[in-house]
Amino acid sequence: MNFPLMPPQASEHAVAYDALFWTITALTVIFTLIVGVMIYGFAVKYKRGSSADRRNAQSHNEKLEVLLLVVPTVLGLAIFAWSAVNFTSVRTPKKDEMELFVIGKRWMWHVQHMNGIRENNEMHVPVGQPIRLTMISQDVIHAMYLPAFRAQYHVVPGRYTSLHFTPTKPGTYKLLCGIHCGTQHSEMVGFVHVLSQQDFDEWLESGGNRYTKADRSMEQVGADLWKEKGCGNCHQGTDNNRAPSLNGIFNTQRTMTDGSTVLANEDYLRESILRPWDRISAGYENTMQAYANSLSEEQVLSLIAYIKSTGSGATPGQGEYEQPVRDGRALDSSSKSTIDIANDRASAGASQAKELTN
Amino acid sequence: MSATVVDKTQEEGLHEPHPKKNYLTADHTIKSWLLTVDHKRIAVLYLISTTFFFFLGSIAAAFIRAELTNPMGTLLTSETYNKMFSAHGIIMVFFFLVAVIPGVLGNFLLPIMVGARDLAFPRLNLLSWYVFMAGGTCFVIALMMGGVDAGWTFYTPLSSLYSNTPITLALVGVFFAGFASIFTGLNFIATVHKMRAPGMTWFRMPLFVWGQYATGVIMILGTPVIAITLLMVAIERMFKIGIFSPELGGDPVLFQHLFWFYSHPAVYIMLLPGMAVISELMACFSRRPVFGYKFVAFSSIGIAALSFLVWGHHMFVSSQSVLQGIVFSLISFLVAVPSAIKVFNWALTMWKGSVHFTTPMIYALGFLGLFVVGGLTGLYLAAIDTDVHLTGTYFVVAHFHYVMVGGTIMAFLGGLHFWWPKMFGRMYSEFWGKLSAIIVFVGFNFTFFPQFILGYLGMPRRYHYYYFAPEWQVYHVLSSAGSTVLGIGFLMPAFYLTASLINGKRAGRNPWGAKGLEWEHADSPPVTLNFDKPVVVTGPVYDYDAEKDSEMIRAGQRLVDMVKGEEEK
Amino acid sequence: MSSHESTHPDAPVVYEQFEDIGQQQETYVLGMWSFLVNETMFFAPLFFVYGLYTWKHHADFYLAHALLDWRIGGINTFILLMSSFAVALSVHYAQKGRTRAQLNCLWFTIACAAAFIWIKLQFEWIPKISHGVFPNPEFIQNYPHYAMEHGVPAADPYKARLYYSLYFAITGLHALHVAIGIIVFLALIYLIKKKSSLITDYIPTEMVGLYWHFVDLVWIFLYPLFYLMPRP
Amino acid sequence: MATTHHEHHDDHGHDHAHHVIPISLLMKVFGGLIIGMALTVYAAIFGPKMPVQFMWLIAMLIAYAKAFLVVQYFMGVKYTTKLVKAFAYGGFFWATLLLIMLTDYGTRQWEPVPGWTPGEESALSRDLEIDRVPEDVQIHH
Repeated sequence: MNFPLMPPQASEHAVAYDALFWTITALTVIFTLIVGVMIYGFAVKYKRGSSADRRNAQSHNEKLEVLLLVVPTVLGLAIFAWSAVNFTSVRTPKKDEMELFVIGKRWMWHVQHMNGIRENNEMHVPVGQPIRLTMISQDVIHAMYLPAFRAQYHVVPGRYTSLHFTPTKPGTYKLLCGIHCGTQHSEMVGFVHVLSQQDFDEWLESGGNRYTKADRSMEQVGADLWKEKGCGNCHQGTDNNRAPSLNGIFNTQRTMTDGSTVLANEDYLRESILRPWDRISAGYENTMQAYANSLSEEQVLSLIAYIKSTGSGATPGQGEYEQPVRDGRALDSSSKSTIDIANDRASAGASQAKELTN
Repeated sequence: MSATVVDKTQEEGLHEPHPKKNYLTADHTIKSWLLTVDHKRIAVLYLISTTFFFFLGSIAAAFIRAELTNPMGTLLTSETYNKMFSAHGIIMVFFFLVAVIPGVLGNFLLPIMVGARDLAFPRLNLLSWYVFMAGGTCFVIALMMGGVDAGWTFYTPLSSLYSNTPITLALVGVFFAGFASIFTGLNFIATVHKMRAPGMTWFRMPLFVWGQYATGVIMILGTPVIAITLLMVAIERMFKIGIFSPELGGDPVLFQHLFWFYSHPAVYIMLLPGMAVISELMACFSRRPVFGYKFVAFSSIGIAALSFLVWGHHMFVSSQSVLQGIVFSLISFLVAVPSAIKVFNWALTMWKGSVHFTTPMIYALGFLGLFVVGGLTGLYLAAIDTDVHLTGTYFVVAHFHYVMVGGTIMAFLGGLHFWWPKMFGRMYSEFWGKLSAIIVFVGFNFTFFPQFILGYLGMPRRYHYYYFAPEWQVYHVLSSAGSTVLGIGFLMPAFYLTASLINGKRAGRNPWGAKGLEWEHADSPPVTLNFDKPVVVTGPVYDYDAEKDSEMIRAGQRLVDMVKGEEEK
Repeated sequence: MSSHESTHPDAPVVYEQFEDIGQQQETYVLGMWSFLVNETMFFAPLFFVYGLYTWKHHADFYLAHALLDWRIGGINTFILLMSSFAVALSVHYAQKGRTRAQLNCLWFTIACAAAFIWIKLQFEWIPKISHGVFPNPEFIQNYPHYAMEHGVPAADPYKARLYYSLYFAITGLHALHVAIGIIVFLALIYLIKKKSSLITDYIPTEMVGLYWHFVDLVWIFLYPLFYLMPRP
Repeated sequence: MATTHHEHHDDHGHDHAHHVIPISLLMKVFGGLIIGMALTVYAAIFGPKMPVQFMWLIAMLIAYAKAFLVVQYFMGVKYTTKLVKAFAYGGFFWATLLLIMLTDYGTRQWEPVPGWTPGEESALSRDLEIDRVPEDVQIHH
């Protein structure tokens, strides 16, 4: 029988994390010892009836109290600063991240690679490669918890959250759900396989193993879906009267009917697919069908992957996407008051929602 | 506390051949108990009901520990297991910890300590107990209907849309319990402000009163927030209105904000009264005034105020904004400072004192040890980075058990043993008392220390199985074994304290030689209106003399004789 | 509960836990204020949630609010202000010992409170609820029809449902307070008429008055927030 | 809070709790409340069109003024002890603590959620990133 004391240290952050962790542990031990020695010493020395000197006993000492005020504050602030720096760095995306999509559902983890490989409760990643998980939940709140990487973040329904880590050691590590999500919460577990780059490439080549075999990449799935749902009927190569083109729309600033601007990120694209009337690009009517009940989170992610594949505002050279001002019904919102625009789209949204629920 | 003796006859009352009527013997009918407005009787009612809930919650805990000895968890189904930990959490937090010290010791002692005949609003106090029982009944009915499985935190949308258990009823139960706590807090605040005896200035109040006052402030400022939040969840369950559910248009993180806005201060509703008890115990059994009285008193108020500004540290990884997480982390470190001040001042109270190792003192020393560990492990969870890995694991479980059990329950048991002779007029067996205190301390550490390691290794809380990590079993077995010892330690007082009611030695007015209005001016047990004559306070609080005390003991006097000498004087 | 200073039949009762009438009165006032602090914290999260979602979905909330008539809300505001004034008067008369005038003011307050609830039910809640426009799953279908019938543009029904959830929750809780107020006022009048030993000075009237003013305060904020939302 | 022994007894002696507010003052306050109500309605329905934040500000300021009148005179806080004043206004103050939650909703987009370009050094520098959109790209506000 052995007594493990540390989880494996398998990411860049784990090393920085453990340095802080053991520093606080040292502080804890020191302070516990100080208080322990004080208690033990006083209790023994001043046991009732002992002959210890009890004269000139003080019952308060302002200088000492100020010391007690200052020392913990300073130590606390030092630890705070250290941990805040650590945390900010771990929440900051690295350059050249490999993006994986994660969908949490009761009670399993669904992981999807860009090339279309799908895994359940398993995740294969190459060593030394910064990873970004883009996560969303289909039902309740879950938490992606990777103890070996000292990484954890909640997976919330309704919006995307992200988790960043860089695995440093090949091996197999636990992948857990960190927040109570119902009956089989404790079975929502799996493994992260950190492979060497060569093994990972082979694994990719083979299209994954067993049930994870991929025939099409996410973009291809998205493209098929695009065709199947007839998105291209309206969203054509260039902007037309019915709809804007989505080529290279990702990560660009969009102007809405009410004059506000919005960054076309994953959250916005998801919202526009599921409930298009919510925020409409300036110059367009609310005519798009809502897909709130007809697309799964996976399908939405594939569509977004497809839209991303057509270019992105953040990619150098492709960032000059400009939202055109079209004749007639321009972005000039002064002709119509914002509330009138809100009126238009809201009533359209209402009638669509009615269809949706019928 | 030295105070002018207004009337000597009350001293003589002790030695009358026929003891005069006290609050217990004033009337014997059941009706006189159920319709009583005497704060002392209500305290006894609270003692009985919270003890019941404690054992109910402990049974659930026993099932959890038994289940976790095996990675495959063969005893219960996952569904039952989830209901067990939910029941354990909800009962222990809302029906035991929040109510126990204010309800039992606070109700009994606060008016006596400030020299009042009763709390400011006695009927509201009775109502508080009834509302508490109504809430408890709702929850017990929810248990009988199968129990709830959303954990005590009731995170949406699991609790509002997905769970198929009688959560609405449980929420209503907690809602009622919240009102019981509001009424208690209201009573304490009005009593401390307006009912103090002549001469009882703020800085002559025992620190117990300061602690209860700070608790009362949190109760009226925080509890309504959780009450209305849980009500919103209940309405959301019934009508599907969608304030907290994303698929209905709401934001689940908003629930966590509102929940922790109360539930972090609630930690201090549970802990501050415990700290208040410890101040009394340390002073009495060191025969010294509490070191740095004013700093300890103001640290209670400081904790109460700061506790409202740190709720976000429960939500570092909940997708709240990074900026807010960092700000909350900063403030969380500040709230550690008043706690540190208290711990050092308690330890310094023994300095040049005359330390008596009685049962309550052993509990108090146990409290100090456990609270130091509990408090310091809070640093890991306040630091935003270390929290990421540890949040939602057994590290958190161990941390808050060190604070809640090691803090609140140790303090409650210490206080109960200290004031037991005052409450019921009987002494318990000192041998069994000390034994149980030591068993609780040892059992507690065996139960919860391994859980720190488990948490660091990555064992998430609320997990029924851990078949994927058999290497964790050794710590779980240790923990379960420790919990057996702990359970025995908790059961023992139930027996010997009950036995003391029947065959315990009669306690005099002041068996510990303690200072304070309740020891010097009230009988054991006190009469219905606490004092025979109004008291006027003239001296400082904690007017102990350690040197004299030690000299007398060196001269061969035993505590009992000293006390008798004091009384006959 | 017995009194220990009942020397004079009309003298105020001092309960046994108090030293004198002054201490008792001050304690009651402080207790009532503590209760009102608690009530403030009770309403605060609801206001906060409403404010947060108004901030996020202002345009839709604006459209959704068109189904509320600011005139009806205004009449109700006026009624509540009058009742608050009447309660202040009744405390005034109670202090002067003019019981008849005090009772008249209290009856007037009850009439106002009842009128408030009646208007709320008759013109706002019952029409909406009978058309299924209250937060339930069918709201999504019912709401656009109802808005069309009333000739107002319909907001995004999902957000309108959020708006009406909050509307019913907050005004419902407020109306519950009004209803409790009526019961308390009736009890107060009954005890005064019975010359109960519970009520021998003006303090009980002032306590109930403080509660009623608080109910009024909540409405002072509810009215502009719900009925007079500015155009985005 | 630090009421000393003496103040405590002064509390008992004072007659402030018995202060009778004259009817004329009550009527003035009532008039003020009605005017306040009329102003709110005017500003919201008939008044000149103003930016929406300004409209909210006006509505809330009037509401606070009305609330102040009610608390001060109808509830008689003006004539009570400091302690009661502290309770009366402290409650309102404490309720505003909930507004801290708005920080979360206001700064959540600073989080490096997907869609943001990778930040240079810290998670908080993303705002600058947006400012760095090339100038020839026309953004309509």
